[in-house]
Amino acid sequence: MNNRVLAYIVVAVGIAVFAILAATQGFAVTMGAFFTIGIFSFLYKDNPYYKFSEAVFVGISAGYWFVSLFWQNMVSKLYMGIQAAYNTTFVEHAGWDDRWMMLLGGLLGLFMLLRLFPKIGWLSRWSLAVIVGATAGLYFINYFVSNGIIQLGAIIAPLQSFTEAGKLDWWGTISQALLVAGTLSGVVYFYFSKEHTGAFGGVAKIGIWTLMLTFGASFGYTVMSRMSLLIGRMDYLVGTWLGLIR
Amino acid sequence: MTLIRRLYCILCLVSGVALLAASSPAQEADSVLIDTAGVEVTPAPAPPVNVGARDTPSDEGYSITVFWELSADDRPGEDFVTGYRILRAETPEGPFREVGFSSVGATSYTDASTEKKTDYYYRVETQADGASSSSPVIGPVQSTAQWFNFNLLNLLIIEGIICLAILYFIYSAKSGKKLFLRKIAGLEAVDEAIGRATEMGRPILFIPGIQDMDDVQTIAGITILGRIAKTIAQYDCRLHVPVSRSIVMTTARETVKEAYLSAGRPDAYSDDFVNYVTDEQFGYVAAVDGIMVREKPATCFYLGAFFAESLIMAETGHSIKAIQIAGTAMPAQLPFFVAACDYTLIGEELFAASAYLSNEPRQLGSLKGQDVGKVIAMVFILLPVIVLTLGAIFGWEFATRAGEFVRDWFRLIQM
Amino acid sequence: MNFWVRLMTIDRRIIFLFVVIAVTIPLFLNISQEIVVSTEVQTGFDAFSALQPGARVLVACDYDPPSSPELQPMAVATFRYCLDHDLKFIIIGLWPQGPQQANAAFETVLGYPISDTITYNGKTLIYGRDWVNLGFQAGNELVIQRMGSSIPAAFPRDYRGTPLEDLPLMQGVQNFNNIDFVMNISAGYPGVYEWVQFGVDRFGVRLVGGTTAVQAPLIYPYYGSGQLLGVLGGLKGAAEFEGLVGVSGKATQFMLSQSFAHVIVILFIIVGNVAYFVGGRKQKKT
Amino acid sequence: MKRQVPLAITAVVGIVYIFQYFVPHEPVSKFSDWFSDWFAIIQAFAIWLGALNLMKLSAIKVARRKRDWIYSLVTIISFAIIVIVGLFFSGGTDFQVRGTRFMYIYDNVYDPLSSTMFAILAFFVASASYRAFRARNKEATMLLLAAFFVMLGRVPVGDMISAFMPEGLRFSNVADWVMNIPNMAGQRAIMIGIALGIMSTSLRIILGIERTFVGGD
Repeated sequence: MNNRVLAYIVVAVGIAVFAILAATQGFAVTMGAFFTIGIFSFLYKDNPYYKFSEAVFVGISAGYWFVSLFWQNMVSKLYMGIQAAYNTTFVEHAGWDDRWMMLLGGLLGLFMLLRLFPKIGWLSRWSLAVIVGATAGLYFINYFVSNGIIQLGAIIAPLQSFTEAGKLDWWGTISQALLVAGTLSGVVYFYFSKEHTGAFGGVAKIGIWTLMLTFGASFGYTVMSRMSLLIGRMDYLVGTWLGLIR
Repeated sequence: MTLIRRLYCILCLVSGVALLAASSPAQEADSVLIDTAGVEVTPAPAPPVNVGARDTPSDEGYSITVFWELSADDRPGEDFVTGYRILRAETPEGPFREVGFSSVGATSYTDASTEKKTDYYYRVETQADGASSSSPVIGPVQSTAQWFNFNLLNLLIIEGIICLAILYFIYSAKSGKKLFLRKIAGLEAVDEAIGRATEMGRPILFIPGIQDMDDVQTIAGITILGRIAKTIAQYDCRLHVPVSRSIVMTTARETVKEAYLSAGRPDAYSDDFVNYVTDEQFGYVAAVDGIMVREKPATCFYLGAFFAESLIMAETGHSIKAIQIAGTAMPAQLPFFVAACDYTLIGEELFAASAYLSNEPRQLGSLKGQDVGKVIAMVFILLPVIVLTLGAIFGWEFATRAGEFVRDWFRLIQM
Repeated sequence: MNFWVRLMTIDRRIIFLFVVIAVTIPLFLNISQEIVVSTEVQTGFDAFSALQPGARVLVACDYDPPSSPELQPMAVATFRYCLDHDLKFIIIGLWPQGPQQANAAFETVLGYPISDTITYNGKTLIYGRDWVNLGFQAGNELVIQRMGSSIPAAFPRDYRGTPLEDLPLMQGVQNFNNIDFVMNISAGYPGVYEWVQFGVDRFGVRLVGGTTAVQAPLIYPYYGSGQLLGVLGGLKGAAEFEGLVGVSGKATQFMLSQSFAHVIVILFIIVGNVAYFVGGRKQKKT
Repeated sequence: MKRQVPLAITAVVGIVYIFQYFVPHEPVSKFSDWFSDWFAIIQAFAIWLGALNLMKLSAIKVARRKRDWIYSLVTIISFAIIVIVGLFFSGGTDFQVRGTRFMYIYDNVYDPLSSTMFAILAFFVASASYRAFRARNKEATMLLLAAFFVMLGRVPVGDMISAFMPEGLRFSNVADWVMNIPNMAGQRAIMIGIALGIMSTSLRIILGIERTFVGGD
């Protein structure tokens, strides 16, 4: 009973506060702040305020994508594309237009929708097959080129580096050597068909250390990034909404 | 200016005029002007010689390469010549308009603004401050497309070798050859994790990343889901797969359904195992967090392409004391999975997982093939580095050249 | 239960509270601190400043509001620089919100809403002649690939539907050969990664990447291998860039909060470890 | 039939898309463009399935008055609102131009929500570093050290407190070194591994050895 009363009071007070702020600070920004705090409240614990914000978020964002995909892909790409192709071929008699290929996309898309009809739903597998096949084919080359080959090419360099004075730069040389060693041992760590024991295991060990240093570096950067976002949010609450900064 | 230089310039000038006489009348006019103006004004530089143009090889057919030999006045250390203008027209008579400019010492230019099946005529002008002189008009040239890009031959070879290695081991494995594979901790733990969920009577949460099916990591995640779902079906435990892409939802359902079928439990399958939430990264995470704190899954799998949400999930998962097995090829997210999850599949291990879990010879064979790829990679790193280093230490020309050849082999990848 | 053990199993909400304080207080303070410019930002800026007036800069904004605290300052500084040095810029986005973010950044520089003709430091700029916004194009990296063969094919119209041929700035822009410089500001996929893979590797664009700090370590290898001319990593990179461009924007202003936040996280790690070792040993005894 | 055809399609499409990279001649050179179009279109169709699924589950919750059904109702309503506004009251294809009702919702609801969800990370980063980043063993210690230097080296305060040290040992320089040597080595190792992993995964898929996604093995 008491809890219920308390809950009502809390809600009432909350509404009052937001109402006042909406009047003073503007409705739009207050609405933004309302949801901002709603999400933050999850940090304390799962609660109705968060559940509400979450529900709104899911609905709004799903709808957002639904609308975007409809106008951008369904209308602008497919419908307008076919229309343009029709013009070139049948109105201007300019022959084939690549945009006719969109029809194939439309067909594959329809196959997807056929899942709604269990009898012929298996046709959707054909669309999936195209997607998966094309993705496999594209990645097969592209990732390997940018992340395999070119990285290999970048490592290949003489170990020793020189200072402007032309003297041997010991530190630079050592670093370069470490770079090569680290990369190689890292690759060794991923080696599947040999137990990580003996000398081989030792190299693999160095490999995992290198990876750990890498992860550490990423972590450091990520902390930086995440904190920036929080700063941005706080700036929104304290500055943009409540106007407390300057 | 020395007398010789002066005479030389006049000579060039005359020859230039002679050449121009053959080419466009307009050019003749201004060169004559220079001529009458005589040696008082800046003398015209010698035109480039042996100018030629041909269709650029290995391309889509929208470019022509113009090449020439340096103007006699374009000598290192002299700043008399400022560069070369490349002019193009569709008839020998012109009008010629500039399509590009090459700096001093350059002997070719690729005009990447041509149309197919059109005749083009080029001439190249040597530029000197205030004066210029043109080569004769050359052409007609057409740009055409080729059926193979020879710049990528090396790529084709390297990929070919690795593929053959993988194929070889796939088929040797098929023929029953035993293959050793080291243990991968994260995958050893899968059964235990599922068992735990069964004992506790809590669901298992599987997140196949937040990318769509056009990302190979998602495909890898889904294939693993297929393996895991089979075990889950046998243990008869609850599976929940919230996804953030409709196509992934479709694929995941197909996969899980088949898994239950092959586990002999088609009756136990329901489409509700897999449900779509929203495409929006953080809307999705908000929902998944909600699911975690309310359904309290005993085991969470995060296998696929992850971004910022990785840590939100991993930390929430930890706060509900779930066993967490993660895997991704997103280096930025690995540290958090490594720190917050019980087991993490790092990069390549994610792609190996499905093969590893399948325990099917051909799949395992492909892993062996990958290892061959690694050996090749290591050799290709180590040898050239050593060679180059020695070359640099002892000043061995051939060593340096050999090393650089290999390096350029890797660098020479562009369209 | 002993103090260290309790410290080890501290309720994380207390940690959260510390974070809020560490981040919020500095927003009110006004302490200026010297910002050291790192090489990757410097080289990036050098590549930028090597451009002649009138050069065509492609500004690819691949991010949305959630990441704008880190990236918006970069966009602002970029546009400021372009305007100051009479560089023509072409805005595109592989993220739906990218082009709007760009417009917002542009307006921050101007201080008033954009119109077709704007004046900046006495200069008059005309939309279509001095800058264009080609808007968003779906298709991720494949859009970049298509731009390599034909930019008009990838972006037939600008963000308000004007055909490209009606935009003077886009005259004679066939593909990347006609673009002098690409500034990519990205929050993830598609982003710098894809620009390197397709733009640089396949079409040799001159690229500087501004990214969230998370992405930065990933793209360092590309900087090392010369595929990238420069890297602006997160708020710090943005602040350094602001310094070089000569603006004191949000990034510079937020640096103090940033420092505090890092310090507190490091303190957490240290305290956590101390508690772990001291408390850990005690635990075994009891 | 239902199984063989998809496998065949995958194989053919896959091989075609491997080779299109090497063929500059049209129409092959256009294949990847086409695929991007197709995929975009398929997405546009597929999201109907997703949306229907979301609505169905929410509706069931509401109908059966399951726990927290009220929130499912909220989801349905907010979805309906933005879809109606976006489809009918926001100027058709330029629904994303500033000032439309759609963008109003975007700016004042969607954006704050996602930005905040994103900002929540800051807290989890903090708690994770407190809880998980402990020098349990050599590996963890390595990770800690790298993180420590990068974090300090990337903010001005780092240079302030290390100002007394020789130039080379200032935190920012140490951080640079960590980024350029160990980090880069690790990144490269990971990339090379992934590249190989992707190659053999793609190969397995194209050969039809990996077929879980079209059902069964």
